[in-house]
Amino acid sequence: MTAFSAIHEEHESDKEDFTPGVEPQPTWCPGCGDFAVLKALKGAMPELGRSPEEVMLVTGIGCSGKLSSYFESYGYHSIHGRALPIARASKLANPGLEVVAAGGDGDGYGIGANHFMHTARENHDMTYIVFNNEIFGLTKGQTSPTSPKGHKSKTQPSGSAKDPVRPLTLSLASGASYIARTAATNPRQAQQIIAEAIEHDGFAHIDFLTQCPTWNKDAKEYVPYTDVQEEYDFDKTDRREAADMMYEAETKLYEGEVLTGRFFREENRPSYGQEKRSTGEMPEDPLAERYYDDDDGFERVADHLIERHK
Amino acid sequence: MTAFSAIHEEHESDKEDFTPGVEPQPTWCPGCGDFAVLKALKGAMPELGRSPEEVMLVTGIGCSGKLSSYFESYGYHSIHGRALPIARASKLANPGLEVVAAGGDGDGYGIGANHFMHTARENHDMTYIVFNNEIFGLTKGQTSPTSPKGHKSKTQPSGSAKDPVRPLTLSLASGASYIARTAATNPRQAQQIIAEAIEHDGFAHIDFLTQCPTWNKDAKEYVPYTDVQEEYDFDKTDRREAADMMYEAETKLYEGEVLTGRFFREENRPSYGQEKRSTGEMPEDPLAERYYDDDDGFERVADHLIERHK
Amino acid sequence: MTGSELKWRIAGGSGDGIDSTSQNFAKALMRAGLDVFTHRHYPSRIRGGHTYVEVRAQPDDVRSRGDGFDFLLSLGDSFARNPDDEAYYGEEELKPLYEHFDDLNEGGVIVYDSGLIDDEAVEEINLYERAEENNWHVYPVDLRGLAREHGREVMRNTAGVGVSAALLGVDTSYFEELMQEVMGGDIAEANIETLNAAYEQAAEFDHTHDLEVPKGDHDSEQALVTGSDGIAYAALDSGCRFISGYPMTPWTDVFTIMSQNLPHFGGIAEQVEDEIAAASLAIGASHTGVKAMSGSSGGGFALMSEPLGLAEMTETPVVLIEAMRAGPSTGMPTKPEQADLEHVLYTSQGDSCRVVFAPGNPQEAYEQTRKAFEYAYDYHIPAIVLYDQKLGGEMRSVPAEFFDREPDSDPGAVLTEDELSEAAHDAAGKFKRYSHDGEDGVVPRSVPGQEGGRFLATGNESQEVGHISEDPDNRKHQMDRRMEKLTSIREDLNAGDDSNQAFHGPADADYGILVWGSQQDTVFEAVDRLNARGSSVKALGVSDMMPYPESEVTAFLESVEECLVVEMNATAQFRGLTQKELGRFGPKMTSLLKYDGEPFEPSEIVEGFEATVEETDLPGGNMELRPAAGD
Amino acid sequence: MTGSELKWRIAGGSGDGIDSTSQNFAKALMRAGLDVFTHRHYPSRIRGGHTYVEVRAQPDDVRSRGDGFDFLLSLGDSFARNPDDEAYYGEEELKPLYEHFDDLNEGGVIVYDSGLIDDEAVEEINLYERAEENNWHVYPVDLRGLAREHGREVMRNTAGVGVSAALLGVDTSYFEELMQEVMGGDIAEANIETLNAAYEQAAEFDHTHDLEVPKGDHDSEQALVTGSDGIAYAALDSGCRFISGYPMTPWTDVFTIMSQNLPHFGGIAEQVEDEIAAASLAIGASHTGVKAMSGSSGGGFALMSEPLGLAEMTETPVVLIEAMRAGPSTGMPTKPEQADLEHVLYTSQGDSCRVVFAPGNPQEAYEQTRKAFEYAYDYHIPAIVLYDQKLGGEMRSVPAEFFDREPDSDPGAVLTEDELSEAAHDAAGKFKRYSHDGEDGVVPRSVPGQEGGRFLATGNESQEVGHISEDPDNRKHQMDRRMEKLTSIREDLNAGDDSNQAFHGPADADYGILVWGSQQDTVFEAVDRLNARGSSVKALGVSDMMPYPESEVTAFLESVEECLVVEMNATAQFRGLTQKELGRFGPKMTSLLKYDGEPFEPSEIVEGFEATVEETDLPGGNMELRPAAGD
Ligand SMILES: Cc1ncc(C[n+]2csc(CCOP(=O)(O)OP(=O)(O)O)c2C)c(N)n1
Ligand SMILES: Cc1ncc(C[n+]2csc(CCOP(=O)(O)OP(=O)(O)O)c2C)c(N)n1
Ligand code: SF4
Ligand code: SF4
Ligand SMILES: [Mg+2]
Ligand SMILES: [Mg+2]
Repeated sequence: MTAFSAIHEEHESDKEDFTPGVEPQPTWCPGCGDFAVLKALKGAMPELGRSPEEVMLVTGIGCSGKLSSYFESYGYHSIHGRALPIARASKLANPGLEVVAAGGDGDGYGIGANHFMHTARENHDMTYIVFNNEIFGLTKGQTSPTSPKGHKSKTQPSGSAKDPVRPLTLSLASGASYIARTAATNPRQAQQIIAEAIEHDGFAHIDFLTQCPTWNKDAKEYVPYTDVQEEYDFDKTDRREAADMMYEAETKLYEGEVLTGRFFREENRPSYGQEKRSTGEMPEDPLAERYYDDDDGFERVADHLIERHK
Repeated sequence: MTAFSAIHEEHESDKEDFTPGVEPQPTWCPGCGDFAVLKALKGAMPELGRSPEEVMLVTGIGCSGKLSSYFESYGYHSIHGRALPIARASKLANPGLEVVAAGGDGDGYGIGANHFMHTARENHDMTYIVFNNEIFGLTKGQTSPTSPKGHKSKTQPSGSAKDPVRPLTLSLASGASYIARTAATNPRQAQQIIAEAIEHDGFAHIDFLTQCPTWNKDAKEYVPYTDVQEEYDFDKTDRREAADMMYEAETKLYEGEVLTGRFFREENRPSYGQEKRSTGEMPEDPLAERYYDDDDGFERVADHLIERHK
Repeated sequence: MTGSELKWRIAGGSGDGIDSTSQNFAKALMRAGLDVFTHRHYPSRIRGGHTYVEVRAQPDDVRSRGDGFDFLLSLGDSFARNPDDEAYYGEEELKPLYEHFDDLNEGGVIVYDSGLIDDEAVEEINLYERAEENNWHVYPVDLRGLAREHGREVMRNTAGVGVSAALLGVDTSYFEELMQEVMGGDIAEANIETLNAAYEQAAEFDHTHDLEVPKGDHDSEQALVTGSDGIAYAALDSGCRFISGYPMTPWTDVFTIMSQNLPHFGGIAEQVEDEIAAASLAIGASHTGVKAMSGSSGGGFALMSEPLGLAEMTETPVVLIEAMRAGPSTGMPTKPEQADLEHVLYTSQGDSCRVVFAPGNPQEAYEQTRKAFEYAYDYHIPAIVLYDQKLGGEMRSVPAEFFDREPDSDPGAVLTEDELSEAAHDAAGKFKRYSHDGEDGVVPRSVPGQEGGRFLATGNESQEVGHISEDPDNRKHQMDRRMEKLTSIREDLNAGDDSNQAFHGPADADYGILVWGSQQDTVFEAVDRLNARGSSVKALGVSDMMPYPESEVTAFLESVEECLVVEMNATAQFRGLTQKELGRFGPKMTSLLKYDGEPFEPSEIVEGFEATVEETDLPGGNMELRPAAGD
Repeated sequence: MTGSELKWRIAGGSGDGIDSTSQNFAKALMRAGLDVFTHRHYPSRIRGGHTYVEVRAQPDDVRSRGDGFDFLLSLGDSFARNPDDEAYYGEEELKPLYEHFDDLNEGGVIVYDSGLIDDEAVEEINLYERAEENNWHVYPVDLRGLAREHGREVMRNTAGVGVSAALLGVDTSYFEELMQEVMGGDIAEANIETLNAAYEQAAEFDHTHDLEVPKGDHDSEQALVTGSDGIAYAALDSGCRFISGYPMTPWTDVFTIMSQNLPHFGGIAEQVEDEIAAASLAIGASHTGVKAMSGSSGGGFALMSEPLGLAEMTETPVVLIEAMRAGPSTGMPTKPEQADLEHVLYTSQGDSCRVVFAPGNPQEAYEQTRKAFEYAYDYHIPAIVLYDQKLGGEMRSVPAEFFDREPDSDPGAVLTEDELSEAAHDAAGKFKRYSHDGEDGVVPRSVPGQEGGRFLATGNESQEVGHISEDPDNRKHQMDRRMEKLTSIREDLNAGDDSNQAFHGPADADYGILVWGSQQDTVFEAVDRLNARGSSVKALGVSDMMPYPESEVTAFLESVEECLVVEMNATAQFRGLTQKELGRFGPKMTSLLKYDGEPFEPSEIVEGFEATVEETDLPGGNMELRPAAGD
């Protein structure tokens, strides 16, 4: 018998199981793209047979960070930019959990980008959703790392002098093994991509375009979207072709053309957990279970280490 | 008359001008690759007609960080990972200075990688030299972000489970406009590349392979080196070809083949200062000079801002 | 209810224009000759969610929001109902009405938008029952209808102002003027039409209340400013021409004011990737000769901990701003608290060597920020201005001439190239920027690009030209020299005739109240009331947190029998600091604490004083009395 | 010079094998029946640079490095001459000889490697002149030659040990045994040969000194451990199976011990990108049910400030280690200091709610780290173990049976799934993990993956199931509940019969010394000397920094006329904490401070005591007396 019976059971769940009761209701603004992420995630989980209590959803701070308040599961609403290191450790501590991290473009590509880079490099088996609204939503509309060059805001009254980051390219350069972009305006694709990302055994990064009608963009600015799988001929398992496709998608976004879809997938790369187990630096069984399994005797320093000090 | 007469003068300087007196002598270990960076930098500066007092050298913490102790100029030996934001501000404050930042692979690609990414993206006009010895030198030999997978150290006794970062690829993805790799074993190329990087108007990144005989690699592991300009046919001004070349160089390094040279150069991209001046958010004249110019009357809040509060 | 003051409150959803409307309302009353004060309450949320602003107006010297309020203009929350099917906000729409019942004074007035809030809803919350109990006067007005008819739906707030003006006897010309200034064109026209239509409609009402706006007259022109304005304007007048930052509530206000104005003042503002970078850039710019600042709140300032220590060690001048909000961690981001004091005093490894001022109102914010720049640049030390969401956001009328100041372009203790050529250098020609014999601990510095000034700045301990040194004697010298700055700054502060500490009340009073930061003026108001009722109390508002004003506080504490220490946190941090610094007086001090996100009202201070000195019970609420130490 | 103790010092360049040699020397003396203690001195540099280790040995109870030393084995610095033409280190090669002249006691012995240091050099530094003045006995030995002949050049250190053994009368069999255990094979053979050759050569010398190793006998087998061992082993025995970290001196020692052993103990060690991540991972792992730790030094711990506050607010148990070194900023990375106390107590915005222990020796390090885990996991609170470079690195002999302990696999206040099914949930089935009515402030938690346990952890203020709340009453409840933990922990600590505070000296002494952390045992040694000379002194070594041991310290201070407070920092942080916590006793306390990177020697404490109580002058050195507060 396991101490964590929510894990690895077969579950019959539905969207409603992932919806909290009457409170709290999402406080996002009318028309906010964040609703679409919530919906897609709620849709993907039952599709994959997951139950709320085997999901660990870690979010950062921002409008996006409130996702964990409105999604019913174990949730961790952390601090700005630090969702990934917390999520990563949860996966190491109990690999049976379905770990999802989420946050904004400021959270993930700005203050938290170093963790993004290193988590991707290590290929932790988890899903990372970045709500990319090209703006700091919660702090009232300042330029974000994905804001277009020339974007005017309260803190850049004459327009941003910075080229925006290229999140897909960066993700590929860092080592993510699944990379996709979807948009709030494309709910079907969004749900499919989230499901795929969760199923992927490695670090799956989704750049999710979420309009912010209050400070930045309307939903209509993310339509029409083009599905790169349909309109372009490229092999998403080929790193080079993927890189070209990403570069184009990133450039076109600021020209008003919205390219979404799967950009990269590397199947055979072992996840960090696999790598670490193969070096012998991670136990085969979930570490968390040891504490709740009465039979597990813990090693004693006196038995193993004192001898060498004598 | 300027308050900063070391700047923009024609200078006749030589290597010795960039060498401190008897003290302090470099405390690097015998055979350390760091000596080569010092030598190359000392060689490049007089070649470019720079004098010690117009150079602002900002370093991080590590064996590498001690560069500013042994190079005679205005120096700032900052904290681990933060050389770039300090250097960036110096350039904004006084664009007449020749700003060089330097640090280790841990400093720049580990703890400080977020600043690396954003400084590259913004294309600040400065040179950034990363002493890449694939190890944490100063703290006594722990795995660094560029240590090969499987690398054993005191903190990864069974070998690192992590794929190393790809510093050139990352630099390109982030937006650096000059990217090169050189090696301590190749002093002529090193000096030329440093000179070029300094001359480049934008963010120039040099990944400098510096063996650490004490904890990691011997000089002989960085020979023979191949100059990619000589042995490969690629256009370093073409982003795609550059990307392929970088990928190959990064991969080969861990297979024992050392590819060095110029990997990427984008000439026409305006530097951050130019961009920022063009939006009107940066003064035309060096900001620092205002404080030392008696004629410069400073604006009064009473004259410009109080009216709107009445 | 007298004509001596008015406390008007406008409530609605975030996004309903509460801020701008209240600002205009306050300005209009200010122009009409009154002293005004505003209090803002808002949730950490962008649209919807209950928010309100209160405007208090008196003929003179308004020091706090006061207790309760008299007039509610409730717009309801027009964003409460989210069209997206994933969200539905129960009765949130009514919050801007019923959430105010507890604070509305007897005899108060309620105006609500009956275009948004229907009769059924009103019944649900027992509005009329409550009104009868409390002798409130309720005026439902279809503000939405009025706005739609005369302007646009969003002008509901303007319609509300028109109704308020009519019911309170305020001349609408002030509002018209303001609308023309602020909006201009068609929008101003439409607003003015809506304003007047609403005024006229309300003028027809049967006025059952006896509330009206007081009359006042100013000696000189007033300006309506916040604490954030005070800080930012002082920075600009101090010659600060570089700011680097990252947004965070409530620090964002200062950052925004600076970012918007610096380009016109010939300076540079940088929004960067995080707060570590923000502090580091400010240090880099300052090192390079520019007067620079950065700042943040909560977790953002926590990230500055390491660079702050670097500035201390390299003796790089820098001014940092810390805007407190309720913690720990993300806490309650839009609520005030005074719980970052110890964090700001001590964060970063090693012995602290920094200046920390905590101003008590917008004028002090200006004065002390100017001093922060002076000390930072004269002494090569980080200087921090510590304030909170309350002081940062509340607006006050201040004589406009207060800001008639000279700017300060002096970069502080810097040598010219001529002076450098005379200065001490080592054998290799390196400048002894960290010479052992500084005056008052200070060695005037050089700036990169100057001939003859090169040196090494390092976060390591260093010898005179900056080379790393672990020699014990050098270490002792350098530590002592750096720490000496604090002693010298304390002497300077004591020598000046404009102490940062504010004293209030009769000098020979028996009892004392110690207070700091944003709660100061509320305490002063309470002191007046207490003395008026026969108590013998005085107060000292302390702003110098480091170096601590030992002699002033000692004299104050020695002169009283017992002392209440008022602050907004749970662990009595300022009382602790006082005990730490003075090593005694613990048995004389009792703390009155509040940490529920709401600042003290003057009446709460009065109650706290009674509970302590007169040993009555604390009458409920969320206050906490922490007894004297050593008892 | 008596046979009651030996203070042997080996000096050379970094890289000359000083560490391993001294460790073997200490172990050999320990096995020979002596209590041993080592003191390490090293520069922040990898190769070359003067470094030394001192070994003090006594028949029993060695508490500190003592004053000065008796026997110098100087290897010279073989890395001093760098072959690269860019570097040449003047006379650095001689530092391991002449830098020790000041500390070598009268009648002491010097052995130096005449293979490396020639006669000319010896003349330059006036060795023989100094020797005559101080009655030193100098033995030049060609250690290099010996090593070359009998082993390899790097075995110079072994040759030095052989000479030391001969001159001090130590049986070489202990060394041989150790070499076989540690090195094995050919290397051991070559070393043993070198050892014996050197021994024999020195045995022939004309012994002019009267120094010899004391004799001792242990009741039980001893283990030679550092403070870092104490901390790491306690973590392992506490069931900690997860560490995340980033290297930083001196914290690296604990991190390394854990990283090397965790895989064998079935756990996980992660070296990550920075300290923000390090702390965050530990929090994530702990939240997920594992006992986890992280830690750092100086700037690395500063970067943990924000995650630390997150742990306080989300009530995630976590143990953090802070290893102090001389600050501010990078400071002197390899030197001890006690100047991070306030930083560790208060960093991170909002009121602090954490446990902080500062152990005084390796045994206390073990005990208190175990308590840190207990309190962290029972109370859902971050617990910090604060120590310094001195305690972390110095080795001491401890009875091996001290470590005969049971491991603790208990994850603390966690509910099982069965218990969860009975626990309080909200209407939607969310577990009230932050229920208002916790016992002693604690609500037992659930762990992700458990059926029936889902909740939201958030850095915002939250209501019972974790949803964000800004309601003032909820806020007050939650703050009070969280802060209550500290009160309860204090009660638990007081109730236990193994106080973390250590008392030393006669209970009825007239004078007191307060001390904390690594200086404790040095003070205890000084107390013995003072009482032996007729003074009436006792000492209290305080370890509980938060929650503060108010009653114990109050009782101590009340019982003495005057009290010296000894600490290694410039601002008297612990004295300040005591004044803050107690609100009085300032006039009784005088600080004795040192912050030059060198720990106190017992004689310095004696001098400081005399200067304070007997009002003599402080005899030079780098100590500072800070007078009583309120004087
Ligand atoms: C360390 C820190 N710095 C700053 C903030 C303030 N802050 C909260 S959210 C946010 C940015 C929000 O932008 P983004 O991450 O894109 O999320 P969005 O609101 O757009 O979803 C900022 C700067 C913070 N909470 N913590
Ligand atoms: C915030 C912080 N964390 C850790 C350290 C300790 N530290 C100093 S240098 C260093 C890494 C050195 O590696 P690298 O940057 O590659 O430089 P190298 O010594 O190899 O040149 C570390 C971890 C520090 N000084 N500051
Ligand atoms: S501010 Fe923008 S991102 Fe935030 S909730 Fe509103 S629409 Fe969404
Ligand atoms: S440790 Fe390595 S990097 Fe550092 S000085 Fe020695 S050889 Fe160079
Ligand atoms: Mg965003
Ligand atoms: Mg390195």
